[in-house]
Amino acid sequence: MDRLHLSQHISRQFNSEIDDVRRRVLAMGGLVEEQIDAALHVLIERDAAAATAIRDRERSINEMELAIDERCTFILARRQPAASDLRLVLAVMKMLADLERIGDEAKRVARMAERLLGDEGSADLTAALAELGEQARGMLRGALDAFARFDGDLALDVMRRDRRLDGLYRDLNETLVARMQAAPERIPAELERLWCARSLERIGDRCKNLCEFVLYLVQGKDVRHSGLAKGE
Amino acid sequence: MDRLHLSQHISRQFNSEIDDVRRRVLAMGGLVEEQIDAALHVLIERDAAAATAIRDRERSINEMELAIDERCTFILARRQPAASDLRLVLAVMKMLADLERIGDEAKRVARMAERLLGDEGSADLTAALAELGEQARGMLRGALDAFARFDGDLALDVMRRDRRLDGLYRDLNETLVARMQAAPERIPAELERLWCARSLERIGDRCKNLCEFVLYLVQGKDVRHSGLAKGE
Amino acid sequence: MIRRRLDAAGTWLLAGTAALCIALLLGLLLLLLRAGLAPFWPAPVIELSLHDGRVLLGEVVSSEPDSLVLRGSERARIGDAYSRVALADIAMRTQPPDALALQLADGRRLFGRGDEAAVLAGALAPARVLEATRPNADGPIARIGLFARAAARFVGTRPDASALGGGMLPALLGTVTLVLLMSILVMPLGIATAVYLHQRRGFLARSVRGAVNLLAGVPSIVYGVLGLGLFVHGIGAGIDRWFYAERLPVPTFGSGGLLWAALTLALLTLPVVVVSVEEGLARIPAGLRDGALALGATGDEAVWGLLLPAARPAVLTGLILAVARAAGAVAPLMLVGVVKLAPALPLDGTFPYLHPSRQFMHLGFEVYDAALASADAIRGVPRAYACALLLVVVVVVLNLSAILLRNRLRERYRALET
Amino acid sequence: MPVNPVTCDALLSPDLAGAHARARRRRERVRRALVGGGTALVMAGLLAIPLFLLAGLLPWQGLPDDAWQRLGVLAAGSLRAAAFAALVAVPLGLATALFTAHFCAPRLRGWLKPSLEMLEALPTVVLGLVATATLAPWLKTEVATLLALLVALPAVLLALAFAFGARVRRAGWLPLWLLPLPVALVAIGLALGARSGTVAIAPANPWNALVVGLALGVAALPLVYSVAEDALFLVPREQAQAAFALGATRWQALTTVVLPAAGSGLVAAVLLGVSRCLGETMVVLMASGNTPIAGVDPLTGLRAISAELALVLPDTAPASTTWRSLLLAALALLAVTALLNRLAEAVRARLRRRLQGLPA
Amino acid sequence: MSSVTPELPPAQASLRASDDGIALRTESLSLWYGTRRALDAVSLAVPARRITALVGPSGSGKSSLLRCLNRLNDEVDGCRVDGRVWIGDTDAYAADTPVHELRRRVGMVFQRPNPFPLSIGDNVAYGLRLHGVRQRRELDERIEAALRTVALWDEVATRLDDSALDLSLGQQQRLVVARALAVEPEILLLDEPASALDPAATLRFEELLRQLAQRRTLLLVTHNMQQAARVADFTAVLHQGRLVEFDDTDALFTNPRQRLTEDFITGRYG
Amino acid sequence: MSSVTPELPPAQASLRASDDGIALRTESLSLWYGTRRALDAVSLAVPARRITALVGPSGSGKSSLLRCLNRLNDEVDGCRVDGRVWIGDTDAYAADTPVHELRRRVGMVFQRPNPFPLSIGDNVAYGLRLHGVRQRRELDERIEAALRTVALWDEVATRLDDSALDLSLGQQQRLVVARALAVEPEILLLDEPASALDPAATLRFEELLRQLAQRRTLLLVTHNMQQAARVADFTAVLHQGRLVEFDDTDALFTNPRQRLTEDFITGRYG
Ligand SMILES: Nc1ncnc2c1ncn2[C@@H]1O[C@H](COP(=O)(O)OP(=O)(O)OP(=O)(O)O)[C@@H](O)[C@H]1O
Ligand SMILES: Nc1ncnc2c1ncn2[C@@H]1O[C@H](COP(=O)(O)OP(=O)(O)OP(=O)(O)O)[C@@H](O)[C@H]1O
Ligand SMILES: [Mg+2]
Ligand SMILES: [Mg+2]
Ligand SMILES: O=P([O-])([O-])[O-]
Repeated sequence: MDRLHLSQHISRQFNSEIDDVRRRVLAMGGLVEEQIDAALHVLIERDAAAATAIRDRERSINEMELAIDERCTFILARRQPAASDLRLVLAVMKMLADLERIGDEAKRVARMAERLLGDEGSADLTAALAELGEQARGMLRGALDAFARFDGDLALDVMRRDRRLDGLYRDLNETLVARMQAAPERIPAELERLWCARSLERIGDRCKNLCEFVLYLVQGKDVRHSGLAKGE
Repeated sequence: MDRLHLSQHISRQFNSEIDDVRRRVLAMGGLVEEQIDAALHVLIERDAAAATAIRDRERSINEMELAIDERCTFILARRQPAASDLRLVLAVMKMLADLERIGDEAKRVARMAERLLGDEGSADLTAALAELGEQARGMLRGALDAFARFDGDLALDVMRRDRRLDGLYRDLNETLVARMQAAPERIPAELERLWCARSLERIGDRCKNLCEFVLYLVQGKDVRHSGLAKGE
Repeated sequence: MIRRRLDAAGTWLLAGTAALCIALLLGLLLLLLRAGLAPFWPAPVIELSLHDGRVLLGEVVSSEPDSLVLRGSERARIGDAYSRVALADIAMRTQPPDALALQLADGRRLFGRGDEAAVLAGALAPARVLEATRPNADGPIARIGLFARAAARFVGTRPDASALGGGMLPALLGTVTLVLLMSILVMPLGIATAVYLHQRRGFLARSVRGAVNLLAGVPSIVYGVLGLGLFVHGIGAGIDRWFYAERLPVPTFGSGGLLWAALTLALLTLPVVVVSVEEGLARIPAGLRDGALALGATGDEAVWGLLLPAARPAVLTGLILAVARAAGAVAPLMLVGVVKLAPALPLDGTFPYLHPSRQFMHLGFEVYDAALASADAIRGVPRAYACALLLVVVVVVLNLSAILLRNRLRERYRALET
Repeated sequence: MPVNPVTCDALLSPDLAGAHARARRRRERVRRALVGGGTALVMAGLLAIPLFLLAGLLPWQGLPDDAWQRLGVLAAGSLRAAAFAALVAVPLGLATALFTAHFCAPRLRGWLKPSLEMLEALPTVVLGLVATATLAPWLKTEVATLLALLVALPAVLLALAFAFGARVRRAGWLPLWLLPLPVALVAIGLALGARSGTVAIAPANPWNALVVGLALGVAALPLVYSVAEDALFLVPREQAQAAFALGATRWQALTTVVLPAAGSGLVAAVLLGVSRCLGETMVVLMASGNTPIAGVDPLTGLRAISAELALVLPDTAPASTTWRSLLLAALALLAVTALLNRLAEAVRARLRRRLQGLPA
Repeated sequence: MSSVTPELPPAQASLRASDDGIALRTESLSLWYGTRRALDAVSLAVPARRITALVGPSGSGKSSLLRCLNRLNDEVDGCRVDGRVWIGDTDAYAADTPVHELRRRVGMVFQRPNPFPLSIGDNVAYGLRLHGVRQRRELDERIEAALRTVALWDEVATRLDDSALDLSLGQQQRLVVARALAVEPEILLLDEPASALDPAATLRFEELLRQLAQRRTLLLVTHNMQQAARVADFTAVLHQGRLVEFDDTDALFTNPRQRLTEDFITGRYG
Repeated sequence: MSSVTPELPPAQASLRASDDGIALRTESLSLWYGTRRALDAVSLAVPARRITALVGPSGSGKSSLLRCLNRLNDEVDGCRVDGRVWIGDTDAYAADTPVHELRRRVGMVFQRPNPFPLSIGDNVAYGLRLHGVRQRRELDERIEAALRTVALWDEVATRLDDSALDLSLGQQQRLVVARALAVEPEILLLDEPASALDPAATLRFEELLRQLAQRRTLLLVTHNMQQAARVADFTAVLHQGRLVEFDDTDALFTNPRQRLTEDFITGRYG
């Protein structure tokens, strides 16, 4: 799909540069997704094996961020992109930061999940965290899909899902505070869970950001801070 | 100071556009600083009066972010900047996100500080939080100075200070967890303090980001993820 | 407003002058056509009855407000039967349908009515009768036929002995041969010189260019002087002494002839050719030469393989100018070998076909001669106009063919000139 | 396309490549020889002219006593003919050139210019014929008519221009509209002359300087015209466009931009025209009467250097005194015309340099 | 091509609404060379005291449109114009509009610098003299003012009597602008005025244009997208004689409304 | 100006170290026109099978440098060259180097398309014939191959006998490239080859250059910074006859090492 006619430049090299950037972003997105998966795996399945893989992946994500950002800079310096080309490059440059932070949050979740390995918690809690994680991962997938297809409607859809994630987080937050008050000795563990929940919620927020950039890229409208209203 | 000779273009309009962006970023930085001040005021002096001002300021910060970002986009589209001009524009675009988030964190601090108004806490705690806030504000001021003067050394200096901030935060964190465990009924309040501390710590992180971009702008080196080592 | 009007006045003056030039051009053309073709048109035979009872038969050759000149039957020799008649003396003027006009081979014209004419012919004309016509009786078609025959005779036959009648074939051939010979001589030399000037910058090149420019506008008569003094009296006499000593004192190359005339004209037209070709070469964008050199061509290969072909329009322009100048130059020929009546053609069927030492006839000189030195002025002027028209036709044909060719080439190379 | 690292020459067998290179060098040498030889021949021929004339004259004392005086009379004749011719050719040629270069509709210019240049190819002997056989007899009675025409034509034109000029925006086809004017005026003049029946001004000699001037003027007209037109047309169109864009009328653009730029070209045209008239032979030979009369009267005959050469030289014995005095005349003619040409060439070269610096 | 909407683009519509800000307007202007149509119902409103760039592929009719506006096309054989051109309140093609006065109000600068072969001073004075300024004092003042405006005064003040042809290309183009400015036109038309200049001179020339736009309306034809982006406040895109889009340059270069525009500015055609 | 370091920039030093990748090298090449120095000790190593752009202000000696490389400056009166030029292993200025063979190996394309006034086919065949290819079959094959390389074959296959002057400017410039390629040069010098083309033709021409660079070494002089940025792998900056900087184009345009370079590419001079 090439709604923006990105591969129709007279310069084939420009086409391939643009395409390369796009593919790399998707590849990076894939890695970040894997990162979330792995973190959730640690959190839910309580499997510590994934931890080193996560650290390696974190490094490649960082490298990819820098590499793609550099590419984009070179495109800006050498191609003088305008209109949709320019929006693509700028959107990518901004998305990179968010993607990388999503990866960071995932890593953080994994780190805390590791610390929680010894703690039994409750099935309810785990389920709630899993639900939260599932939602967040779904949003990321949606955002990446929207980017891959330059699909503004899908992006809007994903943005709408953030509210649900926030709701889940708030509920979990209350539960956790209640649990802390009920059993002060478990405060460190519940705090870890709280941080996990918060990270997952942040992932949702950042996915919303990603979608905002997709909207900008597709429609040329900057919808940041004005929320869904302007995007629709 | 114009180490990058930003005002020596043949095109005066370009000069003024670049200068305008720079001044606006500094103005936005000033607002963000005020935002932190105000938040600390609420937190430390327990003065609720600042709250609405904070909300207004938050709105103008958001608007400024969008406006500056748009300006930068126009510069990219119309001026085909290269070399230091390009780096400036890109650095600014990335700094904007961080600045805005610093503002957000400050607002968050203020919100939580409001909630803490009824809570007496302890003088120690308040002092620790104040210290944290002071450090964070200092880092922001330093980052903005580094940007204003395109001073890479100053930026490195600021980045080094982040470690101290992290230490303060860790200490406070432990204190707070201990306090929660000691008095479970105060968990919500201490949690709010914890969030505050974390926000202030995040502000420090983001100031470090700002400095990274200043380094990129001044030296053309991307030091993200490689820490101080590469910048020096 | 007054400014506008002054502007308009200036513009209109220029436009009026241009109109005058156009009128002049057209007038000249019409005059040439009319006066040049009139001699071939069969004139009516007129019978005049005068008040004093005389009856005159003949052709009107000129008419003035109060009199006319009539040519009657030329009995003894050509030009002996003109009479001026005052209009006042004429009682009656008729065109008898049975009037007969005879054209004799020696140029005389005889007129008679009915049988009288035949008698006249028998008695007065031992010479061959070329043509017998009844101009008054002929219809327009027949007149056109007569006209065409007369014109063809003029172009296709030799003049008669008196030079007052007969055709102009030798002059036509002489003119064309001369121009062609001149072109063959001048073009290679002119092109070689132009190429030399194009390639060289040194002192020698500067002096050649100086000489060419200096002599570009020198009058043709001066070249004639050179031709006579140097070619005829100098070189020609020399050749005679060395190679044709047996024939002396009759000169072979030592008197004016076709070769010397062609050489003189070649010299005369050289500057034109050189300047035109060199300008053509210079106008070709430098990129062409650079392009050839960058492919590994030598300078000479670039010039001969590319620049000169691209300059063909300019070469042809040079040829056109040369031909125009040469075909019109009569004065120098008067010094180097043109004659009123040449015994032999310069180009004929006997080996070596082209006889460069022979004297030759030339249309231009015939014009001059018929107009000013004719034994019979009344025949001379129309004959001069006929020659002039023929000459102009020759020049125009030579020019037009070259111009058409050049325009075709120009079309091909036009993109080069932007 | 497969890149072949082998050179083209080596694509042929080695000896073939060598043969090719040798053939190339041989062709080069042949061409050089041809060009050098041709140029040498040309140079020899051109130098021969002045050298021959000078050599023929060298023992100066052999000149007859009256040679200089005769030369004076002849030169006066040549000058008089040239002067009257210039009076005809210069105004007509320059004005027409100005018109075609600056006002003319491209289509009209497209045939008017070549037609006038064809006139250049018209053999002068034909003009001589027209002068002697048609013009001279007519002028015997109609000098006054000619003068009247000379006054009437511009007068009527100016009157028309003031009346209608401002209303005609483009003058591109104007000459064709005005074409009937000279024709009608000539017809009127002739009719009036015929009616009056008297000869107002009678020339002393039917073959006189006036006739020569008119015919010679027509002979020189195309040269003057085409040199001037070329110079004017060399001025970049953008120059005139710029003037229009500032609000100039066409006439203003002509006088303020085009003329200053091409002025020297017009001067060159005049010089070349005069030089041409000085050396012209056939017209003066046929229409001047060839009477050696000095003076400035247009209605008396004259005898010019060129005519003298054409008439006398063929029957003169080489190296005789007459021969030598004729060579002197030829040399004088050569010197004067060469000087004029040189001058014109210098002026034109300056013009070309200037216009080349001119942005187009 | 066929997807181009013929109606006036919205930005233009809003410009038309308030006439104060409009220096020049064409109303469905069409132009033919013989039978060949070079402009097709172009309706364009050019904002006053701004730089409007006219861009489009080669042969799209940019120069033709420009030359309509000061009626320089009157000089072209076989050129026919239909529709209206308003210069301020004047109908440029009305029968009673004096074309020379019109051309004074609408100056023009061409692709290659074309100073007259006169002195520097006389070049600037040319238009003034045409329009009747004769007094030496006034001429001198105006020459100086015009040359100062184009920032050439300091360079040529001491050699006003030297030939204008001795100046560098960049200086010549400034001089030509000064010549056009001397008669105080309201509008300046520029047909690829920088295409003969080298990059540095081009930037300096663009800087001059920006300054002129503080007081005058500029309409700039350019081949060079980047140039339009750099200097123009508004940009109009022509394609095959039609006006495809007109917009604020910022918007046009980041988010054009028409596919044709986008393809053109991003190098996607063919 | 005086701050320019005369030593070889680091990027060049590394290129020199391994000679395999170098198609052409100059060693402190200086050039004078009469007494006027146009090049000042330029040492440049041009990587093989890459596009190297040569940029710099007007009059900085770009064209002069280019014309040294195939000794086209031999034709200029009063031009003197000092230093060395290596084309592969050949010393271009050695006494025994056959200049015509050298020029075959180093093709050149000029600013304005300069097709010969011959047919399209003969244009391409010109160089081949010069260098002794005579057989019709071989000529035809090579003509086709060259025209295919420049993507012109499909457009002109049916009219090889038409005049080359009838092609559009863009096509002409391609034809000229084909003509240069037909004799299979190792190196192609291009002196502002797109400056006569319109934007679309320019982009297409640049695309062609990218393709050629897969197999050949290209050295491209351009006025147009953006063009260098778009097509060049490496960029060399000249200033007043000196080599100021040579670097990877990416690096040069985002983070140049020399102040002069920075000023030049960002439009800050004077
Ligand atoms: N004087 C003329 N006579 C006939 N056709 C013309 C004339 N001038 C221009 N044209 C045609 O009109 C069309 C528009 O030309 P115009 O010069 O306005 O285009 P342009 O956009 O300025 O192109 P460019 O960018 O090449 O200058 C073109 O197809 C051109 O061929
Ligand atoms: N044939 C020549 N004779 C004398 N000086 C010359 C010649 N060619 C160039 N020059 C001078 O040498 C210097 C370098 O010229 P060159 O043409 O190489 O510069 P360039 O960088 O190609 O400039 P441009 O970008 O204008 O083409 C200039 O100062 C120029 O004036
Ligand atoms: Mg145009
Ligand atoms: Mg150059
Ligand atoms: O000099 P003429 O043209 O009369 O031979």
